[in-house]
Amino acid sequence: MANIGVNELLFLLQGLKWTIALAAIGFVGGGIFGLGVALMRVSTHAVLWRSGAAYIAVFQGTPLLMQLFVVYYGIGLLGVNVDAWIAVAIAFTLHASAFLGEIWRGGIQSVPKGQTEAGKALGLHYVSRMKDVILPQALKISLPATIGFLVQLVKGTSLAAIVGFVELSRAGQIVSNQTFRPLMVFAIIGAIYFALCWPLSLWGASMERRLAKAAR
Amino acid sequence: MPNNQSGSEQALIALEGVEKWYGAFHALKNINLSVRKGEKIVLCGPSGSGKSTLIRCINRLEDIQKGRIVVEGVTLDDTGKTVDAIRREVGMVFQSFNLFPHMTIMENCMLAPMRVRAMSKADARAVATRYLGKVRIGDQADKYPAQLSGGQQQRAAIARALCMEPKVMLFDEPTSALDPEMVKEVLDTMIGLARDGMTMICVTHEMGFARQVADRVIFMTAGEVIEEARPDEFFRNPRHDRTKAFLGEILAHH
Amino acid sequence: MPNNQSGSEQALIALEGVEKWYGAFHALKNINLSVRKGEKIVLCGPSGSGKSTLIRCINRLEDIQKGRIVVEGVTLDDTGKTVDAIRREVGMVFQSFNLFPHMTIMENCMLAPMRVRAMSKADARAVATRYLGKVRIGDQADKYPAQLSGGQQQRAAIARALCMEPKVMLFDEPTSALDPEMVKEVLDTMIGLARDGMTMICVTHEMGFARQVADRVIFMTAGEVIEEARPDEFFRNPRHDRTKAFLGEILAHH
Amino acid sequence: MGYVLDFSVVYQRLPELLLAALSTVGLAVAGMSLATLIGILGVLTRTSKSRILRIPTIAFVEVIRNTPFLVQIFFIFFALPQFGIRLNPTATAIIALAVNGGAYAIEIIRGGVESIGKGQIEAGFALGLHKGQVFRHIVLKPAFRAIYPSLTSQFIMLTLTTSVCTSIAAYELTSVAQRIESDTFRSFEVYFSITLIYLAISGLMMTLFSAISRLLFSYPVR
Amino acid sequence: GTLEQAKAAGKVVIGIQGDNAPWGFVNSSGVQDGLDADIGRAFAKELGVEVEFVPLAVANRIPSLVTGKVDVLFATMGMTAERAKSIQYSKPYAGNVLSVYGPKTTKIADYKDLAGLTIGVPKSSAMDTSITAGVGDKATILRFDDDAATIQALLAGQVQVVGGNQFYGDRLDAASAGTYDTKFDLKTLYNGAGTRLGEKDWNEAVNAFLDKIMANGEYAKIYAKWMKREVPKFPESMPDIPYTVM
Ligand SMILES: Nc1ncnc2c1ncn2[C@@H]1O[C@H](COP(=O)(O)OP(=O)(O)OP(=O)(O)O)[C@@H](O)[C@H]1O
Ligand SMILES: Nc1ncnc2c1ncn2[C@@H]1O[C@H](COP(=O)(O)OP(=O)(O)OP(=O)(O)O)[C@@H](O)[C@H]1O
Ligand SMILES: [Mg+2]
Ligand SMILES: [Mg+2]
Repeated sequence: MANIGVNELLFLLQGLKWTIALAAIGFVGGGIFGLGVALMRVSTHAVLWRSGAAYIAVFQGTPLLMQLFVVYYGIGLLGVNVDAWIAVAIAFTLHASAFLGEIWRGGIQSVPKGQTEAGKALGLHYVSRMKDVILPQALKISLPATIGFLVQLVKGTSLAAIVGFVELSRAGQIVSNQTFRPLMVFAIIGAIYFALCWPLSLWGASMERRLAKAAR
Repeated sequence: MPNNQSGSEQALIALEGVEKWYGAFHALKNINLSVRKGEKIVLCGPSGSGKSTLIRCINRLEDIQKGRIVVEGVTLDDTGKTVDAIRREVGMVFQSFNLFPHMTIMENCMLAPMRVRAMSKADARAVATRYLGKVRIGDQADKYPAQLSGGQQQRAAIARALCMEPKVMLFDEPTSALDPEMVKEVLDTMIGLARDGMTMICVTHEMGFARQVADRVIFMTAGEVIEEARPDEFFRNPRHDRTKAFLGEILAHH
Repeated sequence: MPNNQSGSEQALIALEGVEKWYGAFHALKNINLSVRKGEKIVLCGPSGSGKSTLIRCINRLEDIQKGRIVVEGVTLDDTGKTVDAIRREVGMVFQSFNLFPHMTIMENCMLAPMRVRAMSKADARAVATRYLGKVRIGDQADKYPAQLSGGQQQRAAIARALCMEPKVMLFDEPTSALDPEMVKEVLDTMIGLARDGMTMICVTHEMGFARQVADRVIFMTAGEVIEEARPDEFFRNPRHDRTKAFLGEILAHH
Repeated sequence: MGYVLDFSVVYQRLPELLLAALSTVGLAVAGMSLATLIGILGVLTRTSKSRILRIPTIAFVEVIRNTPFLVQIFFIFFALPQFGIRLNPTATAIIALAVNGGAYAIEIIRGGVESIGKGQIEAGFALGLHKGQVFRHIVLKPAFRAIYPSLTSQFIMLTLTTSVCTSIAAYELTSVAQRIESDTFRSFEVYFSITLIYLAISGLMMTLFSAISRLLFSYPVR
Repeated sequence: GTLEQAKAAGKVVIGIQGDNAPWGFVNSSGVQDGLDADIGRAFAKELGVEVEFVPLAVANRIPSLVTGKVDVLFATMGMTAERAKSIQYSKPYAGNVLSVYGPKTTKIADYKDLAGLTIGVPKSSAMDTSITAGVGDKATILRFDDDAATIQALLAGQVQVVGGNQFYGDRLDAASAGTYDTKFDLKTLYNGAGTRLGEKDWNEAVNAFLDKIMANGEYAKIYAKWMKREVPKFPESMPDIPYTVM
């Protein structure tokens, strides 16, 4: 029965490395596909926005843990061997894109209709209208919510333990089961997460204030 | 009203038997209108009569259910191609400006020329500078819309539309969001444009403006055009009772 | 301008040496004003001259840094009690209506009588019905604000203020958000109120209205009252150059 | 692969799973209701002029939002007894969910409150209403309408978060599923099934949320 | 893959618990350690291949085996008839005396004394199964994620007794010397290695390996190192739990 010493702390920091890598994967994948989902959701094409809505309902409505499980082991059951990294990338992308898609849909829809109309009246085609006019404004509006989600995603990476990643939380559990000091271990883990997430939250809040000031 | 104008000048815009429904609501009823190059039309009528709807149909911000809209020989149909072609030739100025808040005035003006006309940055800047000068806000080019007064914003919106060098300009109550003192500067800008020979369709209740520049005043009510006349005639001798009542009220408390 | 009126009628509202700063910006400069019961004051002046600020100070939506405001004998100080007392006696109608979107017109009107005057539901409904009828939108009582036209909304806002049966009504450009046809119905409603003897302070640029009902017209610029006169005198013979210039522009393009 | 899916195990113990699902719904609903309450009260203290109210609220929100739920629930269950507060797993779960959801709710609802036009509040004051009355009658409903979508999706997340409560031995869907799994080693069958049950629960919640929205927020706006 | 494939690749992939000392755990240098790890290493040596450990949690042991992500499980898997329907057990290779632990001051001698108490157990454990069967709904059973949480619950007073394995006594003493003791034994649970149902090659290889190390004394050394106890006597057969593929 070990005590919590330097070794244990280093072990936790090893976990932290994975936590950050996993969050980054989720955010990049979720960002790219989330944009697609958001655009589907604001499309005037019924088939597109219905599929967008169904996508969001399914992947917001099931626990991330189960998504990871199904992607990693469920597909494995079909005889396809999925690499843990790929499983994590897929599951986090599904999860994050559903949430980001919904957040960004809100952002896009809160850009006044007049902006789209002005773009159209100037002859701008769809891509330019989205890229130059709507998305920059939508992103600004949804930035605080986006950062809020990123923080939740950082914490959500703990679930990747199910496919074998020894990230921060799992490392904590392992240390806790060696030292039998779960309270102390989880207090340390909480502090590490806080140190990771708080700057993000602060950045989001300052962004929110800047936006509030910019809007007259 | 098939196109039986003097013939020397072809109609730049022609609406033939246009009908528009919003769901069950009949918003435009058998609209026939033809506008020659250089002509200035003022559109007025009570609230909800379909003025905005009409001009929004011309550049296809609304679709129509029946009839035909032809702009410079191109008939608007459901293909993106004709819509694009027409929007390139038709500029529009909204009541609420609709400037892009995240771009400076200069960037607002350069965007469409660069993206739609594939102009180089330098060329787009030159064009923008010219038109911003024309509406006399050249010195505001590097500000953001929120830093401008209402009148300046509206003039920037006019410049932005002009940068596409459209054949026609559509104005939808361009002064009604402005306070009394700012109305004048925008009207002056529009009068300047009219003098330069721009073809214009303008929804407005500024009767002084109508008197001064309009070739024709068109009065709508309940989705129909019920009166169409030269301004002097229109003000002096309106034919319909509805027009008389409306004019009475508009002129009364001024 | 200490209260040297004929004396038979005490001042209902008195402002004495009022000064107001927004940070470093001096928004109101030495304002002295006294309004007798039943008097109708029209306040005008260029944008940013402090008209809104002035009437907002009267019911303490803004605080003042110097001077004194007395309403019905109560001197506004920093205690909640005098603020409450005064707000009960002073109704206000905003330019942008500010109806509560989640309540029907009836509920909008009943809220304050029930919560502030502790009226029963039935009594509040009776009062609301009476005033909604008075502004001639009794039939709209069960609609939500968004379902009404601008003119109707503005009249609902007037009715809502009247339901508190205030001694004074403050109007802040109550018609400027309306389209030309709706202006008339709101002005008619206000003229009706004026005839019933309501004490009113009204910020407006509707000069027809000023001519018709105002006892006094007050002209502000840059935070100061620079002219104060009976309407006929004010329009016929403005003393200050600034007033002349302003009147010139306001009346020009109408 | 030789593995043959056999859902009969799950089917036999479906009543157990459904009962646990009910408990999950119960935890979620209780958590959400309290979270909403915390959210509303928290907004008042968060936007209060008094620093004594405002600073602790901000600290509360930041600590909760930036630490994992697992840590929070561990703290309540294992550490609070040292201070003489001993709560059973169900109570712990509900309080942890309420606290976690409440911190998010405070920030979300604050966004809604701040989106209410100044004119609305001034109109309330001009009618003679007090601050509390203005908040209660004028601000609250439109504020909720404005942020309803973000609040409800946060609540869907909260519903799924109930599964973490299994770590303090609370009775809910995931814990029962894990028991069935350990009895039978039928992991796939059990996890596939509870994924569907969770999907059904969140689908139900979303339906309920939109019904509530139709009921409360159906007034027209422009 | 098959045994042949593993030999050809020169590597056997062994699933093992990551946080269950002293059976299988990752030590603070990040290396897999414990009884299961040593036996796993010996198994690989026997096959003449490298070993690769995959540290698993309770929830993904079976999925990892079934989907072929590991070849064999040495993952502290208590042998029960119900579970034997889903995986192929080998012969038992470890024993585990399960007991009820509680404060010295409470007198508990058997299941009926547990009535009315709040009992903590690690979930998915045989203690859970035994106690649940033994007291039914006469007591409140709280099922925790792991041993650490179970023990913490007892220390925090959230439960009155716990069902634990043979190491709980040491741990409780370390945390609070002289406060807790063993109340009564529930049963002895035997652990077997797990392989996929129907795969004769792996099962036979494991059984042959176990026979060999038990005969040559290597096993006893490993057992003594981690369990600090006598090697128990393993049953020759258990009802409904076949040791071999039939
Ligand atoms: N999207 C829509 N759906 C249904 N009805 C609509 C829609 N847009 C406009 N309408 C209705 O069509 C009619 C004409 O509207 P339009 O905006 O063209 O009027 P307008 O003449 O421009 O009025 P105003 O002077 O108030 O701007 C109105 O009665 C309006 O209620
Ligand atoms: N909250 C504020 N902070 C700083 N300056 C302010 C604030 N509110 C108003 N002002 C300034 O005070 C001056 C008077 O404003 P006020 O709104 O009273 O003008 P107004 O006469 O009502 O103008 P308008 O006709 O445009 O409504 C303006 O110059 C304005 O910029
Ligand atoms: Mg219009
Ligand atoms: Mg004002």
